[in-house]
Amino acid sequence: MHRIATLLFALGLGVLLLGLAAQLPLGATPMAIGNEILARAPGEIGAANIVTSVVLAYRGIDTLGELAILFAAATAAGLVLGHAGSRSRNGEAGFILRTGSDLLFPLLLTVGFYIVLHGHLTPGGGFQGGVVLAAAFFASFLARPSHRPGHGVISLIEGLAGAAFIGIGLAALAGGGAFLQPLLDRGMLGELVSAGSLPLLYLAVGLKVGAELAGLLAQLAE
Amino acid sequence: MNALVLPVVLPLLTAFLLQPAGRLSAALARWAGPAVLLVCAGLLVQIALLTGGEPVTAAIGGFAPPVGIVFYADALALLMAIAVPVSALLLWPRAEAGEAGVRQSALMLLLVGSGTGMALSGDLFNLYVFYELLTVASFGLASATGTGRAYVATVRYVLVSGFGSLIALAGIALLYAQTGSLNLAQLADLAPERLANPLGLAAFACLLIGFGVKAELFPVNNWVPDLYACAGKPISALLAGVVSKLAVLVLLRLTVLVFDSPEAREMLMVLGLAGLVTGELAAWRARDLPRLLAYSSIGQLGLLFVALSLPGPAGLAAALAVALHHLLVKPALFMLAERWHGSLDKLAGAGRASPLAAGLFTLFALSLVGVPPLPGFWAKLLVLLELARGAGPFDLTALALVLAVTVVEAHYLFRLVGILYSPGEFRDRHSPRALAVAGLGGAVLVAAMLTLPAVSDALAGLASQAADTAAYRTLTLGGGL
Amino acid sequence: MTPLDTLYLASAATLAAMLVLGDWRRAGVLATLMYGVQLALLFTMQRTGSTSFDLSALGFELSWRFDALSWFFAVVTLGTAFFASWYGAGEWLRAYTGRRRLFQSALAANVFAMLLLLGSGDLLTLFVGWEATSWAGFLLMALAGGLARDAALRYLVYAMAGAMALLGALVVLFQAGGSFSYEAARATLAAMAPGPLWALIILFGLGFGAKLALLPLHLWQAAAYSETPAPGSVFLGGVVGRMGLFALALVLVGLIGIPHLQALAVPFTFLTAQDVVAWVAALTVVLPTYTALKQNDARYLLAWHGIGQGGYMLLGLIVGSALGSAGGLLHVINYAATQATLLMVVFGVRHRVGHTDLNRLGGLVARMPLSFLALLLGIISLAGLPPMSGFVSKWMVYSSLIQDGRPFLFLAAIVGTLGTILSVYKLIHNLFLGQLRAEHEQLNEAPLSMLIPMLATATLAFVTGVAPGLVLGWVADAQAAIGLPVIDYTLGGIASPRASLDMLWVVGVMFAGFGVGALLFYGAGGKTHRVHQLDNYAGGHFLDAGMRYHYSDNFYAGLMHLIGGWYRGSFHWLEGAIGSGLSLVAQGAGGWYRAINPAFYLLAASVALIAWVAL
Amino acid sequence: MNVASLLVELVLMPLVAFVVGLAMVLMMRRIAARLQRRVGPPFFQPLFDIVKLYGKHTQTSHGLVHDLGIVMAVGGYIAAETMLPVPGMTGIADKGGLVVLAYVMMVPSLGLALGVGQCANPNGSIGISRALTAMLAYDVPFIIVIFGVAFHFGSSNLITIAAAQQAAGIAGWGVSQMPLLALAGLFALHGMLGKQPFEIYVAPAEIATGPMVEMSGKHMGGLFVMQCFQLYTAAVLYVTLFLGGGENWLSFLAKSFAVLAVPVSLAYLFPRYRTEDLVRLMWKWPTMIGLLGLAFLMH
Amino acid sequence: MDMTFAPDPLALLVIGALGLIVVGAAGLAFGRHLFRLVLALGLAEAGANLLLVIAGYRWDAVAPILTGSAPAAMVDPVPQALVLTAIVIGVGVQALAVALLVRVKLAYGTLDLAELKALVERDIRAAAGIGEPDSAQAPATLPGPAGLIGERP
Repeated sequence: MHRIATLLFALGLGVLLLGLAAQLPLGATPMAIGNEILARAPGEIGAANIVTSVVLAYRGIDTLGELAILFAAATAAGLVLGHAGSRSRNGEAGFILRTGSDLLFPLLLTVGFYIVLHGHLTPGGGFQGGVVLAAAFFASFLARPSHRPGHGVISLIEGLAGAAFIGIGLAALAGGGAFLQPLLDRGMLGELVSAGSLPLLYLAVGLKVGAELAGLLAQLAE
Repeated sequence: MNALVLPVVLPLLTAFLLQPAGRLSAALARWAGPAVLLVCAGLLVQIALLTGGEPVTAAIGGFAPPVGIVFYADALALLMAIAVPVSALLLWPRAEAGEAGVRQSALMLLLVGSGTGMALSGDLFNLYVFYELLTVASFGLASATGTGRAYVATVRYVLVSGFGSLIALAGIALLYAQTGSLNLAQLADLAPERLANPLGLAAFACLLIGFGVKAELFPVNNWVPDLYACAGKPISALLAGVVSKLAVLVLLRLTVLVFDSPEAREMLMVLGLAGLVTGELAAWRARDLPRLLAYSSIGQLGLLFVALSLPGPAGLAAALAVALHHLLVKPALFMLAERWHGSLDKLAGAGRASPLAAGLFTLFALSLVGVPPLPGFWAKLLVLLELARGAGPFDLTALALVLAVTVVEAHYLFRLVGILYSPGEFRDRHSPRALAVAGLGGAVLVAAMLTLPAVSDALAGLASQAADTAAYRTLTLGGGL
Repeated sequence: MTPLDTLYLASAATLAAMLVLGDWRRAGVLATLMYGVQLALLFTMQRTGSTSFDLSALGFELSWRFDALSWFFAVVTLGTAFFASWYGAGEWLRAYTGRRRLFQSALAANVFAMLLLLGSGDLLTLFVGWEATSWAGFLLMALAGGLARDAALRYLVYAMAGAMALLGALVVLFQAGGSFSYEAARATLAAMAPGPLWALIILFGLGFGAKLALLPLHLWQAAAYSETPAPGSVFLGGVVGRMGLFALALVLVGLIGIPHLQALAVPFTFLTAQDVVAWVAALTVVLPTYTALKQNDARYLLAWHGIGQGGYMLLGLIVGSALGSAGGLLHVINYAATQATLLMVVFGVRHRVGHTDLNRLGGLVARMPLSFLALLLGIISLAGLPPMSGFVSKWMVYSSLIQDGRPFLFLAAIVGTLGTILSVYKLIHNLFLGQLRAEHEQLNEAPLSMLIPMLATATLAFVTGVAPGLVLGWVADAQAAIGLPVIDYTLGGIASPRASLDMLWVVGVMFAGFGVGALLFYGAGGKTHRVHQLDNYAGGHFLDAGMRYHYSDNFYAGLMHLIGGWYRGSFHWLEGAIGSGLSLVAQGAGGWYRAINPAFYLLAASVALIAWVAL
Repeated sequence: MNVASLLVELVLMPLVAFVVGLAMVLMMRRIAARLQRRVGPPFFQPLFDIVKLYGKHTQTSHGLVHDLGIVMAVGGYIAAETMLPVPGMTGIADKGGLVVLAYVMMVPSLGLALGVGQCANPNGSIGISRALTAMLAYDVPFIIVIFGVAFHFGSSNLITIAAAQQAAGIAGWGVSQMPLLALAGLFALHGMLGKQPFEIYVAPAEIATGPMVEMSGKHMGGLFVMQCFQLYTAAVLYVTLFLGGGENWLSFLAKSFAVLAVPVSLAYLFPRYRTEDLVRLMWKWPTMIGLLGLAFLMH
Repeated sequence: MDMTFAPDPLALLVIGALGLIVVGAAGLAFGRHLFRLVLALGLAEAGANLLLVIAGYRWDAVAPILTGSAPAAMVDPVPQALVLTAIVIGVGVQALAVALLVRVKLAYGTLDLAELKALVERDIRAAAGIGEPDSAQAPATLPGPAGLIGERP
C-alpha cells in the first residue's frame, strides 16, 4: 500500500514537474546578470575563464561560504567521529598498492597544483585541483595507514589557507576598497600571472579544499 | 558601508584559525570565540548607531549590484544581525575540554558568521550558501551531546535539510531560468512581468520549502522535536530562537520583495496554519518538556507564517511582533528546560525547588498564550486584527484556528505550570547561567510591556521600512554605496 | 484624581499590601478593612459614574470609567469580597495550612481585576479586564492544588475558549467599525447584516457565557468553585460568575439592544435571537438545578445551584422589560448575599467537621444553631420563597415572563425553583436536621469571626427582601445606563397595575401569621413534653438510639428512579467527545512528527504543493 | 382604604377561612362516609378534634425546630388567607398577587418539612421526600394554570382577575373562557390537597410511614388547623381564578364547596396512586391539557 | 520556446534532471535503510544541480572561456559558478551524513529505519524518565473522581 502510494506520488511528481518545466524558457535564459558579466569580466577581472571571475570575484563571498561549509563539515565530522576513539587499522596495504601510490603521489600533486594554478585560465580551479591534491594524500594514506599526516598539519593547512583567503579580502578592505575587491595588476588576459589576486585566492581555495577533503576522508577511514 | 562585511567574515576567520590557535594556547581557543562575537556585536551596534536605522548597502568586492553580491542593512536586518552574536554569546555551549571544545567553538563561530550573513545578504544564492553553512554548522552542534539518539535525530535533520536544500536549489534554478538574476532587488523589479505565473509560484513554493526547514515550516519540520529533545538545550534555544527567525527573515524578504502575490500569501498561510495546528496539538500530548517546547515552537512559528502571509506594513508589523516575541521567549524557555529535563509528570515540586525559574516559566507561558498586557497578547492581537481585516474565507478560517489553538496552548502550558507548583520531590539541575539567560529574557519581556508605546512605534517603523520595496530597490540598484 | 482613580488606587494598594504582608497573622483583618475602605470609597462615588485614566498602546486607546451598571456590580463585588475576607480573617486563617500570602494576594488580585473589568471604557479594555479576571480566578481556583488544580485547569480551558471567542468577536467588530469604542461598536452593530451579527452574538455568547456558566459551558464551575479555600469559594460563588452577566448586559443589551435582538430572526424558524438567548438561560436554570439535586457534597450542591441562578439573571435581563431586567439585575445582588451566606455556613461546618459530605452529617442544629439559622434564611432565599430577597427578584422575573406571554420560559423558571426547593431541603435536612452523629456530639458552633459575616449577609438578604426598594434604586440606575426601560419601584417593591408587590405588607402579614401560629401553639392547650431527639418510635417499635440512622443517602430516591434516566451527562459526553476527537487529531500530528523517515509525507506534500501551483 | 379597616380585614379573613375550612373538613369527611355507606361524623367533630388535640399532653417534642415547623405551617396559611380576596374583603391581595400567593403557600410545606426533618425519624424524612416529590408533580400543571390565567386577564392581581370575571358574567368566567385550563387546574388542586387518590405522600392511614410519624398532641392539632386552611385556600383560589370569585358570600361559598365536593366524590372511585405514578400522572394528563389550553388561549 | 520536432537534447537533459530528482525522491520515500537514504539524497541533488546548469544554457553558445579568438555567444557563466558551489556543498553534507551514520551504527548496531525508530524512541523515553513505551497519551481531559462530575448516572 505504502509502496504503491509512493510510486504514484513519485510518478505524479514527475508528471507535474515536467509540466512545469515545459513552460521554462529553456535555452533562452534571460541572462540579466550573465550578459553584463560576460561583457565586463575580461576587462574588469582579467581572467580568461569567466566562470572563475564569477566564482572568485563577483561571487567571491559565496566561495568563502563554500569553504566555510567544507570546513564546517570537516569540523563537525571531527566532532562526531572524535568521540569514537580511533581504532588502529591492522596492517599495511600490499606491495603493489604501496608502490602504485608512491608513483602516483608526485604525479597527482603536480596535476593538482596545475589545475589549481590555471583555474583562472582554463576549466578547473581550486576546487577541482584541491580534490586531486586530497586524492594524492589519501592514496598514500591508504597505502600506509600508519604514516598518516597528523591532524595538526591538516588543520594548520586548512586554517591558514582559509585565513589567507579572508586575509586577501580584508587587505582590500584595509586598503579602502570593498571586501574581496580584486587586488594587484590584472596583467594580460590568458597569461598565468594575470587576473590580479585571483590565482592567489584559488591557491588558498585549492589548499583548503585539499586539506579539508583529506581530513574528512581520513577521519571517515578511521 | 563596507564594514558591514566584517561581522560576517571575522567569525569565519576566527573559526578557521581556532584549531591551530588551540595548539598554542587552550585559553586562547576558549576565549577567542566569545571575544570575537563581542567585537562583532559591538561593530553591528556601532553601524546601527552610525546609520541611525536608515538602510545602507555594501557591495562585496566593489562590484555594483546586481552583478556583484550586495549586503543590505536596514533596521530589521541589523536587529536580526545583532541578535545573532548576542544570542550566541548568551547560549555559548558549555566549554568542553580539548579538541571537541575547540571544534564546537569553531562551529559556533561559523554559525554566527553565516547567521549574520543571512541577515544582511541581498542575493538569493548567497543567502542559500549562508543558509547551508548555518545548517552544516548546526548539524555538528546538534550532535555534540554525543548520544546515540542525538545522532539519529541529527541524521533525520540532515535528511530533511538535504531535501530542503535540493528543493531550494531547484527553486533557484527555476527563478534563474526565468529572470536570469539572483539579486533580490533586481528580482523585485523583474517579478511582475516574469514571475507572475505558475512557474514563479512554483519557484516560491520551492524556496519556501527549502528555507522553511530551519524556519520549522510545516511539511519540513519533522526533524524539530527529536532534535530539540536530544541536542543540548543551548543549541535548541539557538535554533528555535534566532536561527529560525533568520530563515523567516529570508522568507520575509522573498515575500515582500519578490513574491508579493495573493497566491503566494495563501500558500504561506495554509502551511503556517498546518504547522500551527499540528504543532500545538502535538505539544498538547507531549510528555516531556523539551519536546513540548519543540512542538509549541512549531506551533508559534506556524502563527508567525500566518502573520507573514498578511499583506501590507500592518501585516508585517504583526509578523515582526510575533517573531520578536518568539525570539525572546523560546530560548528562555529552552534554557529553563535545561534545569528541568525529563518527563512532565516528574516535574512536580520544581516550583518549590526554584521559585524564580517557575515564576519565569509562568510569565513566559502567560505571554505565549497571549494574556494582556504582556507583549505576547499585543502580538497576537495584531495578527488577529489583520486576519479580520482580510475577512476572506481563508482569513476567517485562520482566525478561528488561531483562536482555537490558543485554547489548546493554554491548556498544556498551564497543565505544566500546575505540575510545577504541585508538591513533589523534584531536584533541578543547578544551572545559574540558564536561569540568568531566562531571567534576562523575562526582564526584556517585562521592559517591553512597560514601554509598550515606544516598542510599538519602533515596531511600526521597522515594519514600514521593511515593507518599503521601492527604497530597497533604489538603494540597492541605484548603486548607493 | 477622580473618585474612580482613588478606588483603583485603593484596590491596587490592597493587592500590594497582600503581596507584602500576606503572611502576617492579621493580614485577613487588614484585607477586610481595606475592602471596607474600597466599599466606602465606592459609596462616596457618584452612582452615575466617574472616569479614570486613559492609556494608548499600539495606536489603540484604552480607557476606564464607571457608569451605574459598573457601580452596581462593583458594589456586589466589593461587598462579597468584604464579607468573604472577614469570614476568612479570624480562626479560619489560623487553621489554614496553605500559602497564606498567595491566597490573600489572589483574592485581592481578583477584586482588582474585576474592578478593572467593570470600569472598562471600550471593548479592548473590556477584553483586558476579562482576561485579568479569568486568570486571577484561575489563580484563586488552582492554588489549593490537587483536585482544585484539576478543576481550575478545566476552568481554564472553558475560560480561554470563551476569551478567544470574545477576542475573535472583538477583532471582527474592530475591522467593521474601525474602533474599539463602545459608540463605534454600537453604530456598527446597528448597521450590521444578520449573518455577521449572528456570528458576533454567538461569539459574545460563548465568550461571556463561559464565565456565567451558561449551558453547555457550565461543566467546569461546580468543582472549580467548590474546591477553593473557603473565603475564595465564597467570593467565587457569590460574584465572580456574575462578571459574565455584566459583560452580557453591556454587549447584548447595551450595545446591540433588546429591540435589535427581537428583530433578528433565526433563519427558517419563528424564533428570534432574544428567544434563543432566553432559552439558553432557561435551560441553564433547569438542568443544573436538577444536577444539584443529585450532589452529595454540600459545596457542589450549592455550586450547581449557582449555575442555575445565573440562568435566572440572564433570563430576566434578556426579557428586556423594565420588570424583567430589574429582576435579573436585582437577582445578582440578592443571590450574592444568599450564596455567600450558604457557602459560609457550609464552610463553617467544614471548618468544624472537616468535610461537607451530605451523607455523613446530620442533626447539627443542636450544636450549631446560629449556623442553622443563617442556612435556613439562605435556603429560603435561594429557593425564592418569601420573605427573603431571592423571592423578590425571582418574582419580578416570573411576572415579566407572564406579562411578556412566555409560558414555556415561565414554566422552566418555576420548575427550576421547584427543583431548588427540593435540593435545598435536602441540604438543610442532611446537614442540620435528623440525627446527630455520635462523633459530632461535642462539636462547637462556628467561630465568631465566621458567624458574624454569615449572619450579616443573611440579614442583608432578609432586609433587602423586606424592603427591596433599598437596592432597586441602584438597579434602576443600572438599567438606565444600558438603555433599558427603567423600573418604577417603591420601598416595598413594585407598584404597577399588572403586577404589584409590597413586601413590607407581605412580610408583615407573614410574621403576624407566624405570631398567631406561635400563640396558638405555645399559648393554648396542654403541656408539651420535651424528649430526646432519639426517643423515637416507628410503627410502634422503639428505634434504638444506639443504632444511628439518618435518612440522607439518595434522598430523592423515588424521584431519581423516575427522572434520573432523563439526564445521563450528555454534556460530559460532549466534552469528552470533543476532547477525544482533538486527541485523535493530536495523535496524528504527533505521529507525523515522530515519523523517522518523513520522506513519504514530504513527497506527498510536494506533490500537493506543486499540483496547487500548477493548477 | 384606611389602615384600620385593613387591619380588621386582616384579622377577619383568616378567621373566616378557619371557620369555612372547618366546614369543608366536615363536608369532606361526610362525603367520604356516604360513599363508604357510613353515617359520618357530627357537625362539630372537626372542631372537637382540634380542641382535643390541642388539649392533650404532647408526648413528644423534638425541640424548637420541630415546634417551629408547625408554627410556620399554620402561620404561612394565615398569611395566605389575607391575600385571597373574598366578598367584601380584599386584605393585601393588591400587594401580592397570584404568584406571591403561590409562593406563600409553599412556606407551610417548608415549615412542615423542617419540623419533620428535625424529628430524626427516618420514616418522617422519607415521607418528606415523598411530599416534596409530589409537590414537584402537581406544581407543574398548577404553574401552567397560573400562567394562563394571569396572561388571560393581563394581570396577576387576584382582585383584578375576580373583578374582570364578575364584570363579564358567566361567559367571562375563567372556566368558560379557558375550560381546558380549568380542568387542569382541578387536577392540580386535587393533587395539592393530598386527598384520595393522591394521599400517599401524607399517608394519613399509615401514620408510621409518613411525615406525621412524630406528630402528636399540639403538633397534630396544628396540622389539623393547617388542613382547614389548606382546603379553604385551594377552593377559594380555584373559585377566584375560574368561577368568577365571590360576588356575594352565598354564591361564593356554594362555589367553593362545590369545587371540593365534586372531584372528591369522583376521586373515591380511583385506587391510590404511588408517588411515582402521581408524578407520571400529573406530568402527563393535566400538563398536556393545560398546555393545550394555553395554546388555545394564546392563539 | 523552441518548437523543433527533432529530439531536443536540452529537453532530454531536462527530463534527465527531473528524472534524477524524482528517482531520488522516490528512493527517499522507499528507503528502509539510512545509507540508502543518503545516497538517494545525493542522486536528487545531482538532478537539482543539473537543472541549475540547464537554467543558464543558451542555444548556439560556447563555454564562457575566452580563448583569444572572436568571442562567440557564450552561455551564462553564473549558473556554472553556482553549481560549482552547490556541488561542493553537497559533498560536505554527504560526508558529514556518512560520519553521522557511522556513529549511529556504533550506537545502535543498525541502520534499518524500523529498528532504529523503536530503539530511539525507547532511548528518548528512558532519558526523559517516561515509563511505558507506547502510550504517548497525555491526559486529555480531567480525570475526575465520581463526586466531581455530577451528572454520571
